[in-house]
Amino acid sequence: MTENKHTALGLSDEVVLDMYRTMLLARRIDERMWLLNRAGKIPFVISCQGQEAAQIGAAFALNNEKDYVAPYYRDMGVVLHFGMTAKELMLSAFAKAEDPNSGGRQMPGHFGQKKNRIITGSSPVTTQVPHAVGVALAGKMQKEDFVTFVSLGEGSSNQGDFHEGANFAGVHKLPVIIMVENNRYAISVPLSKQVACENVSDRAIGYGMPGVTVDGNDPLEVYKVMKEAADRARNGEGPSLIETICYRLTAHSSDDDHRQYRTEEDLAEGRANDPIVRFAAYLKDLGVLTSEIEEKMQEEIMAEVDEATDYAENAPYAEPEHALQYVYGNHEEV
Amino acid sequence: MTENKHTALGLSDEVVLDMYRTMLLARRIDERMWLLNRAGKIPFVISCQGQEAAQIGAAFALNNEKDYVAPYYRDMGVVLHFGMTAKELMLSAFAKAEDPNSGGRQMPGHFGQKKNRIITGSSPVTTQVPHAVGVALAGKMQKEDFVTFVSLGEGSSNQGDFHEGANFAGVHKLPVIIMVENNRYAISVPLSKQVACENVSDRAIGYGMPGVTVDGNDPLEVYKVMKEAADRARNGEGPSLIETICYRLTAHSSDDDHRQYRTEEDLAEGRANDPIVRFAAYLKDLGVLTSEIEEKMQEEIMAEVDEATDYAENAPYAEPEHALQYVYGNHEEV
Amino acid sequence: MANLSYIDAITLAMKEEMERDDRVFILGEDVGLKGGVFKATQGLYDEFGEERVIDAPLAESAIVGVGIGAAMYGLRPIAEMQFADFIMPAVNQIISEASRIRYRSNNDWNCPMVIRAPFGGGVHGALYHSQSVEAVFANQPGLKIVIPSTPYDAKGLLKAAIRDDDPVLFFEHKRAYRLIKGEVPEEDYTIEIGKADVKREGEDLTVITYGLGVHFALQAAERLEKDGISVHVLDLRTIYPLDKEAIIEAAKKTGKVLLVTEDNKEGSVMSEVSAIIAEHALFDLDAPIKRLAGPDVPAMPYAPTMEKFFMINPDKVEVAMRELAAF
Amino acid sequence: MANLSYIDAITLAMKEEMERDDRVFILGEDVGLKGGVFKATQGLYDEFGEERVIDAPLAESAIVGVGIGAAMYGLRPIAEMQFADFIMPAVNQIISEASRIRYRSNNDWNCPMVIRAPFGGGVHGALYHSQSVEAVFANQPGLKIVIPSTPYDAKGLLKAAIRDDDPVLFFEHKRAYRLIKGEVPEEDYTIEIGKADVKREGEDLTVITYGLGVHFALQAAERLEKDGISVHVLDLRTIYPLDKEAIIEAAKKTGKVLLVTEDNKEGSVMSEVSAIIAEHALFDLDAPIKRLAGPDVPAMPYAPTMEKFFMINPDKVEVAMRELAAF
Ligand SMILES: Cc1ncc(C[n+]2csc(CCOP(=O)(O)OP(=O)(O)O)c2C)c(N)n1
Ligand SMILES: Cc1ncc(C[n+]2csc(CCOP(=O)(O)OP(=O)(O)O)c2C)c(N)n1
Ligand SMILES: [Mg+2]
Ligand SMILES: [Mg+2]
Repeated sequence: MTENKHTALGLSDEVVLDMYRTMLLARRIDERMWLLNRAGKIPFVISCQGQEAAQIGAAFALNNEKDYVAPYYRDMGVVLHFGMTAKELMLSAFAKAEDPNSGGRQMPGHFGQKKNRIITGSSPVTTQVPHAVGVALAGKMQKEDFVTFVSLGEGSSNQGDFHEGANFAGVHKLPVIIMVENNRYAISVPLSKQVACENVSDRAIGYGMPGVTVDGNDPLEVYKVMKEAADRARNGEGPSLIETICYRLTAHSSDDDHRQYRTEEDLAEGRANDPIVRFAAYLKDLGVLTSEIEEKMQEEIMAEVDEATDYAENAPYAEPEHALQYVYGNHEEV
Repeated sequence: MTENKHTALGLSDEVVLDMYRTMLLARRIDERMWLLNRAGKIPFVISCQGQEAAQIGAAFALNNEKDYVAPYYRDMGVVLHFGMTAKELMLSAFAKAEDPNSGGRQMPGHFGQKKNRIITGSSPVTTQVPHAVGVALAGKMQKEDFVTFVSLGEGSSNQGDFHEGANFAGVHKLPVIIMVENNRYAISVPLSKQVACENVSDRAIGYGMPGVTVDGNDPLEVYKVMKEAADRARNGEGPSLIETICYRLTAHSSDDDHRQYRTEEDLAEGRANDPIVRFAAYLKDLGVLTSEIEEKMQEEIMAEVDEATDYAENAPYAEPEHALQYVYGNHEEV
Repeated sequence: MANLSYIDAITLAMKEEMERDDRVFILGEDVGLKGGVFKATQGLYDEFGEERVIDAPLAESAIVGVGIGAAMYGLRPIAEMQFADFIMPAVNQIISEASRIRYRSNNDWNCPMVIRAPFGGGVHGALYHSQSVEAVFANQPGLKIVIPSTPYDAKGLLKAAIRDDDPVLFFEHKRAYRLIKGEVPEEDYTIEIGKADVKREGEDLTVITYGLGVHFALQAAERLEKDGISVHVLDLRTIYPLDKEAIIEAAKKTGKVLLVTEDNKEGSVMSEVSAIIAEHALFDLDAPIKRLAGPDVPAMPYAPTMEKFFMINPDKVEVAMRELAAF
Repeated sequence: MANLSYIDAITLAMKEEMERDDRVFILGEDVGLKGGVFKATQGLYDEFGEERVIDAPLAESAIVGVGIGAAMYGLRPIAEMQFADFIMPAVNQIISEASRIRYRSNNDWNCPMVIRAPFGGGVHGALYHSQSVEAVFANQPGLKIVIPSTPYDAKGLLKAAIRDDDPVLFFEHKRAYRLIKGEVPEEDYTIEIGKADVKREGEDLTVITYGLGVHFALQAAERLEKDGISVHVLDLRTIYPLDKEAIIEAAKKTGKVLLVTEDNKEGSVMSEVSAIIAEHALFDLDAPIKRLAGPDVPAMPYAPTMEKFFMINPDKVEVAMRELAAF
């Protein structure tokens, strides 16, 4: 018999269904983007597929009305829970003027939405780590009690900014949670060529913070350690490093073909551990997710994705001259 | 009774006397430079004082006819053992044309001498870590069996280049030894504001390499762990991180006054642990260093320092137009 | 009015802004207890405490990156780079991040941050404590780069930089710190970023420069005056984005232009100044646009012979002025 | 002679140099098994093995820094930056280290290293996969910066860069990779770094440019030819240090100069070209020195409307040429 893990974590059936729904929504939006890309309608996709459990487990452990997040490009799950809508994500995929992330200036996956405290991100990996630390520093200085969350890939944890940011957070005991979504690849480069440590979380001790590695395919496992980290952070006990082990179910991006460098075995292993399938099975075993609920959920989500797609596809691009706007605060109108 | 530690390490009385002599020579050159600076004869000094045991323990564990070193600015002990002379160091202090490090282009402490495999260094801290890793990579590719040594301060271990370089060395299992000379201060900033880990060597596990912290006031302790690291490196077992705990006996440099930020207690503790005094006591207790030997040594060293000073003081500067030389390999003569 | 040194004007600007606005704070290496290696933050640690004058770990990318985060949140960090030479590890954070935050977020986020750094040579600082690094950044829209020449300008411009809603690089000539003194009003004032300033009116030739070069040009101009040659001196003050109107006007005024920088010649900020003139005032020129700059070698050496060879000084400026005047 | 694409010429240059000299090796992100995200190193991993085509950890400062170490030892690394935009974390290693190693050691050490990076826009790459970054580095003596426009130049210049005893930044326009094809001889050849190349002889006006701009200029020139306007096109090829003689000669030849770059206008490499002309050929000019460049915004946006607005293209070059011709 399946053990009920979520009640022990203080999560109601309603909340875990919401977690599942958000995971599913992320997956469906992502899948749609691939279709649109293959149909030549959007130039680029970069996926959350396979990492939804880590993202949702993490996001739900935070306070999405108060905390700050500095997500990385795969974190569709995180930004959905923090208030970005399917429509907004599609506007970004289509690079339309209304895209709240960048007004169509950045590629999809470059999240940012001030009203939801989603810190604007860029392409150079890992620069967001010091930013999150800075937001946490500001919060501490202003005596606010929010937590700042930042995520990145395991390959990106080799950038100097990871080290410098984590160290600053450790020295100043800042309320930051650094989550490494370890999907075993950095584009084509396998983990064994990226790091020599057993776990990326082994790096935590070097910054005087707790480090833990969890199964990133289980949202409840991730929730648990994230919640502990968030509690520590809010209690003034400083930062944490969390590593979630997961699989990248798609190619790195729509420009990549991962069959060039991954074995069929490896890919099959990933599919066998699909976090959405696993979480659905868990919820069904417990009777929390019934066929009825699931069907309705799927329908609603498909309707939401359809509507978002239609809206975004038909929305206008920014005017060409809009490219001149917002270089500086006191910009001249053109 | 004092225990003979060096014989157990395979070090003859002759070798330990040579170690002592080199420590003393470094100290005397350094002291002379301060005098010259205070007399207005040289614009700048940065000291090895307090770190001679770490440097000499390390350098003697290497093969100074084969290994490469990428020292940092305090490493006078290291470069002396690797073949740089008192005269050459003084030429550098006086910025004279004959200075083998830079022809008077760089400040003293910016070591470099190709014939002795001392890799040219700069002022921005920690850049030498990836360089040393690159030299080690080259050696491995060329199937050479030399080891590459690189050192830096504990403050400098917070730079991104430390992380990136160490990680590269770990992944490629390169014969590099990274030594952090932890003197508890980065200019005025104490260790507690630089790192949050207990030991800087705690960072080693994050790079899949052994990390060890030793008493940097004892050249034999340092020799021991360095020798083990060098043996591992030569055996293809990869890199090591060694942290030597020591004191900075002088101000950061001739431009600094450390009484502004250090207590008298702290300074006294440093003096009480002076590695030269300690090593002399050890050698005397064992009868290896007699008053006779010591007197002669002191005399010889003073003569060497005097001669080096005189020579360097009287040596010519480079011609003004020499500033135009060596921007590129196929430089035009002016 | 008080007679202040250039560095005291800078310290005072920070002090006043920190008193005025509790969102302003400082982070950098040795800025706290020690008061900075040049003493630019002296007294501020005592007044504002270690929470607002933060001795950061030795890591420039984090100093800037953490500052960016705090600025995005809404604070107003002043990050000190101990020497401009050591800004290089932070280039990614400055160029890829700070300068693009407003633009990339379509005006949703912004980054009100100042990065201060002492630059320049003539202090026996050798290759890595003497450099002019402004040209590396003077091609990045979204950034502003300020280099004041006088205590008055330093204070007014630094205050404006701290109040600016966008990132400002603020480079201070380290030899000016104690060498240059001047009158500074007691009242609060700011100087608009982006505006050049005529430091001397003249008719026969125009010198355009910034930083210490302004003082060299003024000294040389006095010498030429004795021979009846009247020199116009324009101080750029903001070297990115440039004050095009002021440059064009100054060039047109005399028709003979000398551009002076301590940086290496090729690819310096003065190249852009020249290009602006050649694009907009070509037919007003009576002589080629002349540049006086450091030689194209990596940086100035330590040995006094070679350092002197590299550095510009009033004599070199004078010679260049006389050549141009005689053209 | 074979007809090769720009990227194939680059791959071939590396392959031949690796066969010729076993000190040559490659390191970068995804350069091994995957053959690079643009496939520039395709086939080399199979031929030379993982020891000479190294998939490095994702850390540009280490890729460059480790390369510098290997180069100082005497090997000849070719470091690939996956996109030029991602060279920024390595700026300290490039500027403070690679470019100064020979100078600071008084010629004792040197750094024979190539850093390759795809740059440029028009590929829906948005802000961070489209940038021109050359201006950041085009003011650092000790560095050489090469930007080839044709497969022939790419191969000859890359071979010269690999054999060079000093560090060379080698920027490849990513849109040229498959778009531009051309004849490449079978025999081994190199092209001297530091020399510009006349890509078209003309009498009425001179266009000076590099990279993809060369092709835009040549296309526009053909259109003008139909109207009897003869355009001279100089391809800089090495954009630092510049080929001053060639620039001055090209400017003097027609007296009308248009400078074209895809980079932002203010502070681009073209500013220096303009300054050289204004300093050495002023009285040979019949028109102001005109510049056509990207607008001064951080980088080109993703949306096709705004990307197109930013990018230069043959039409924009044509318009600028006609304006200048009519002056
Ligand atoms: C500084 C920098 N270098 C290179 C790249 C190109 N790049 C984009 S994603 C990526 C791999 C990232 O791998 P990882 O951190 O493991 O994250 P994942 O994509 O696997 O989630 C690379 C090399 C980049 N964006 N930034
Ligand atoms: C990148 C960089 N930033 C700042 C400096 C200025 N600086 C020189 S030494 C130093 C402190 C170094 O401390 P540590 O690494 O502990 O070495 P120590 O001097 O104590 O031996 C600083 C901040 C520098 N040289 N390089
Ligand atoms: Mg990954
Ligand atoms: Mg120290």
